[in-house]
Amino acid sequence: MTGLQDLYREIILDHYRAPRNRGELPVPPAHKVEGFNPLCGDEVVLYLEVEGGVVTDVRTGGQGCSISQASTSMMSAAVKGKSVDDARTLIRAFKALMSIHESKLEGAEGTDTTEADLAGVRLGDLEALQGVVKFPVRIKCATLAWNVLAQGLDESA
Amino acid sequence: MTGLQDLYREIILDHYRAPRNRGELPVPPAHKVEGFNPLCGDEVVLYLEVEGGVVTDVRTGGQGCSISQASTSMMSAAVKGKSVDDARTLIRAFKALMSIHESKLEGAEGTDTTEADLAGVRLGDLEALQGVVKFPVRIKCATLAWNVLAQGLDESA
Amino acid sequence: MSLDVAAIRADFPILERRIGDHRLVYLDSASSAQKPQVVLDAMDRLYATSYANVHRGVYAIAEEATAEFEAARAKVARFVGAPEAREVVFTRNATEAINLVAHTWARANLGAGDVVVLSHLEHHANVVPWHQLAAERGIELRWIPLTDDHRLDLTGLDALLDGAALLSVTAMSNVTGTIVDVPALAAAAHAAGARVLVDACQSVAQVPVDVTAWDADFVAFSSHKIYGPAGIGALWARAELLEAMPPFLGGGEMIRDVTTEGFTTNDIPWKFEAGTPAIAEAVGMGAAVDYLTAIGMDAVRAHERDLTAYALAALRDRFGDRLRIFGPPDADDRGGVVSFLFDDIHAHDVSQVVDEVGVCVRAGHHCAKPLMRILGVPATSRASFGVYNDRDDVDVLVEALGRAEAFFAL
Amino acid sequence: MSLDVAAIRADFPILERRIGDHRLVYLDSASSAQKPQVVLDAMDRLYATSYANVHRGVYAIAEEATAEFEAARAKVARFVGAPEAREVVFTRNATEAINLVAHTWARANLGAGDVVVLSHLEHHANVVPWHQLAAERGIELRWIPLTDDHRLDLTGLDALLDGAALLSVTAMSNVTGTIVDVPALAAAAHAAGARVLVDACQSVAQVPVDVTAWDADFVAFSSHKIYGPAGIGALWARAELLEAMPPFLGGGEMIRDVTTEGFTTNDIPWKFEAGTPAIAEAVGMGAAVDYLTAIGMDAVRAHERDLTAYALAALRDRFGDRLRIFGPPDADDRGGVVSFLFDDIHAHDVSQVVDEVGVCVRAGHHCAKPLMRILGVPATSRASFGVYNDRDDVDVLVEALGRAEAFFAL
Ligand SMILES: Cc1ncc(COP(=O)(O)O)c(C=O)c1O
Ligand SMILES: Cc1ncc(COP(=O)(O)O)c(C=O)c1O
Repeated sequence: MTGLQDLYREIILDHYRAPRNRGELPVPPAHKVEGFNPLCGDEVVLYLEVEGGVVTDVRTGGQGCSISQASTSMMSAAVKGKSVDDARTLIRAFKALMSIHESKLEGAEGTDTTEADLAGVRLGDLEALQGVVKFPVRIKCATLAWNVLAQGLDESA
Repeated sequence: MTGLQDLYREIILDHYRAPRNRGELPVPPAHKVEGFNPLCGDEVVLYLEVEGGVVTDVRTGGQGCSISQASTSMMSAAVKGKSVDDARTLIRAFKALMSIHESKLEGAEGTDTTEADLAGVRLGDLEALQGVVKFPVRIKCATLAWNVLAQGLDESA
Repeated sequence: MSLDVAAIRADFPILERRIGDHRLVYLDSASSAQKPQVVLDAMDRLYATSYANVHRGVYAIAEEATAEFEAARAKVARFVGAPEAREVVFTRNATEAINLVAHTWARANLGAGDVVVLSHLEHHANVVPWHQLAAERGIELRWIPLTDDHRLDLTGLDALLDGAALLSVTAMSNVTGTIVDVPALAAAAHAAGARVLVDACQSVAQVPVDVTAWDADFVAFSSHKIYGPAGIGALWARAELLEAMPPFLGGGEMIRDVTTEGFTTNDIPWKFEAGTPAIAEAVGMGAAVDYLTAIGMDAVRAHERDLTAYALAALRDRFGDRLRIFGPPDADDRGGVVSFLFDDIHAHDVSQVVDEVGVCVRAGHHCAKPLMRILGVPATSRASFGVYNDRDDVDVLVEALGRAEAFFAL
Repeated sequence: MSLDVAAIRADFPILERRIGDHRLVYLDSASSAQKPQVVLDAMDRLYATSYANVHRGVYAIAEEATAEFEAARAKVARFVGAPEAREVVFTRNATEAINLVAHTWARANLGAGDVVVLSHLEHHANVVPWHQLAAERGIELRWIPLTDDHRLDLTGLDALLDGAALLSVTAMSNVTGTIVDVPALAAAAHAAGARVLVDACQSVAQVPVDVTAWDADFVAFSSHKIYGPAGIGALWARAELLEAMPPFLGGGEMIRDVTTEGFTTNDIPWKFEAGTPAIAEAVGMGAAVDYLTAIGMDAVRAHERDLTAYALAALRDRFGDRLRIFGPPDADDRGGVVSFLFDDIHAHDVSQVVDEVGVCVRAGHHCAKPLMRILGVPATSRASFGVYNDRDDVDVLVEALGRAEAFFAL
């Protein structure tokens, strides 16, 4: 099961089993955003507290497969306390990690994010998710939380 | 051109070149009916005068291929002066001549006209049109005038 | 009556496909069935000998193409017990067939406050068109609820049907497998003055369907679930309804006359078939119908019932309470579809793991999100059976699920 | 630049067909083109190795089918110069593509008194949907008239476009072959504040099409005219328009979420693709696009132009005034379509007679009855050319027409 071990790294299963930052935040001041994967019904709910250009708190809800939920958990840990700008850079870096394959699946013509742009960004644990790119259908599971985050940051701006 | 000679019998070409009963009748007392072959745009116009259960006069108009126009002409000659009942029997007999093939083309399940019913009906010249059944697409050309007649008789009733 | 599965498997070229070292165990026929060689051959033969646009040309190959296209319509009509071939309208799929009714019959007949009755089992194809009509016209939707074992709960049926204009229900759920008693529902609906639309998408593949015995008004289904090509489906409806309905899409073929001022419509069924149709696909659907008819739909039903009973028992034996199985417990009440869910492994992850050993099962909401909410789950795994599956395939599935369970165990 | 027609002919299995003692001379590509073996092979290969429903399964063959389906979309997008693949919506055919715009964009934006401008060249597919909208909503239709040689008469264009919401025109007539100057029309329409829909059904098969250079808003076409299978076609539209448009058919695939209360829609293009699509046909359309791209659309255009010029000259030489030929006299202004009519032989009869020697020409109104009325004829005969035709075919046609003339001579 080499392929599977690539997809389901230990750290992913750990986030899946023990998701970080589960819960809700009072709205307002927090902002609530939801996203669905129309394919499989995966659902991500995000509560975002943004103050002075900083993501001061994050809570997550929703349900879905190990990949979508682990990605949500890892994302929440990664952006909590970060500036909105850094969070946006992280979104772009994560999607770059996934994007060649996502766009291939959708028949899109590539992405405008240049590698150079993101060279300095450290993804840390998130890199564990790169095994997903070998399973194109699952890329949408991994990116769902990040799309919801992007929407949340736009709406809290 | 054996096939073609079967389709284009001399008598058909004669009716095509010199159509009988071309013209119009004052409406009312006459009744005007029109029909189209949606396939090819063949058009038949019929003026029917029905009095006391008898088709006292018929005039035809329209445009189309040799088969549709010859059939119109032959039909007009055949029903003029006939009782409405006889005209209806003629319609059924003519459609029986064509119908196995028409229904085959349309995927229908056959016809409810029984052979026995129509055994005594004499089609005369009209039988020249039976070569049409070898050319399924043209059957609709041949039957158009008869469908218009049927509609006209219904509406004048 | 039992199927010669080995012989049938040989008819399906894709079953020679290997996934890694494993043979393909295709258990997703409820989503789309595989195609036997005879269906592919029928389409290739048309393309290689008689392809032309239909209903348009006078020349020989156009006549042949038209005759084959219309012969396919007649076959499809016979397959579902339609009294006349002209009552069968070719559509892209069942979804378009249902939308056609919503856009023509329903928009001509329903207005604010009119009631359409659906059930909680419905596929999105039989939900969203009615939501659209509700948003546009203010019609009211009512829902037949489910019993605890996921059959329709008919105790409140009369109240639901009271004043209803249409009852639109599936004949077989694509999630729980539930077989719905269509004749009883149709009788009740007609007694209440409602028309009856049946989503027969799953049934046509698994049980003998007779629209006359059902006493339905509209019946929708797809070719790709009955081993024919995708891209074509059918709406059957009573001739007098079709005659009275306004047309749907406008264009070639559906017209009698067109001027700069307006247009008149062609006879049924062509009135509803605008533009160049899926010609080879209709012929392929006809060939699929021939294929199923040769096997015999009674035999197909017996086969599906047998596999379902076997699968239900095998899953219960192996996984007990750790695996939730949806739908009626008795295989007599269900088609060849088994949805299930481990307590703590997501359906998606299960599918992924069993795919490693060549097992194709569907994971997700199966286009039935209202039902998912009622089942209280975001998604299920679903195994579904076709004529090419046998008990061995079920055994492979059970074994693969065992691996998945082990993989995700702490 | 000239095509190796002998090599191309070998790609098309149907061209081995014989009609009696005669080879098939297929001159009806404007109605539907024949299919090269590579297109049939692409579909068969999918069915034999990777067929599954798309966008639904996690397992390997479902992933492969989805990837092939979406790759086909990308190919089609590139073929017509679309900036993004997601701007291409798969439909059944061009007819459905135009109806989709009428049902979504137009019904969301047009009301009583709003103006849609058409031309007298239009195919029923680009007439009837607007008649339907006129009857339902009271929109006003205006018509761009024709010059004596059947080109668009643009002298009154500004007045016609004044206050118009949409200009919807063909890029190439399927009757007269007239090539329409789309960029000029689009510029005028946009200047007047109107959107532009182009019926590119004929053009995509014969000239390089670039929706961006055209500066159109919506472009409709069919696979079966570009040597792909019937049953699939496409609507290209600007992403921002597609995003803003309400959905069309409701069902699986086009949704994001569905409850018993309502639904939300998926992203474009899937938002407009309800139900199981024509999967193999999309792949076949992609293969057809590859086939044409390999030949080169500039070469195809040169070939069509050459055959048209040759045919126009040959018909004039042989029949002089006895044969009326429709459309612009210069082949530069027209695609590979020649409509003609003997003074006193009906088009239907001509078709029938030439069929005896294997020549397939279309007879009828070509789904353009408003145009027929303007031409003052009930029907025409029409010969149209594909990549597999050559001057020999034109010679055979001329000879066969001579026989028809003789046969019907008094
Ligand atoms: C100019 C034009 N528009 C529209 C159509 C309709 O195409 P389809 O029948 O593939 O929808 C055709 C083909 O018949 C055509 O030639
Ligand atoms: C019960 C049911 N209804 C409708 C559909 C829709 O069928 P299609 O996608 O072929 O339109 C399906 C198949 O997914 C189904 O299972």
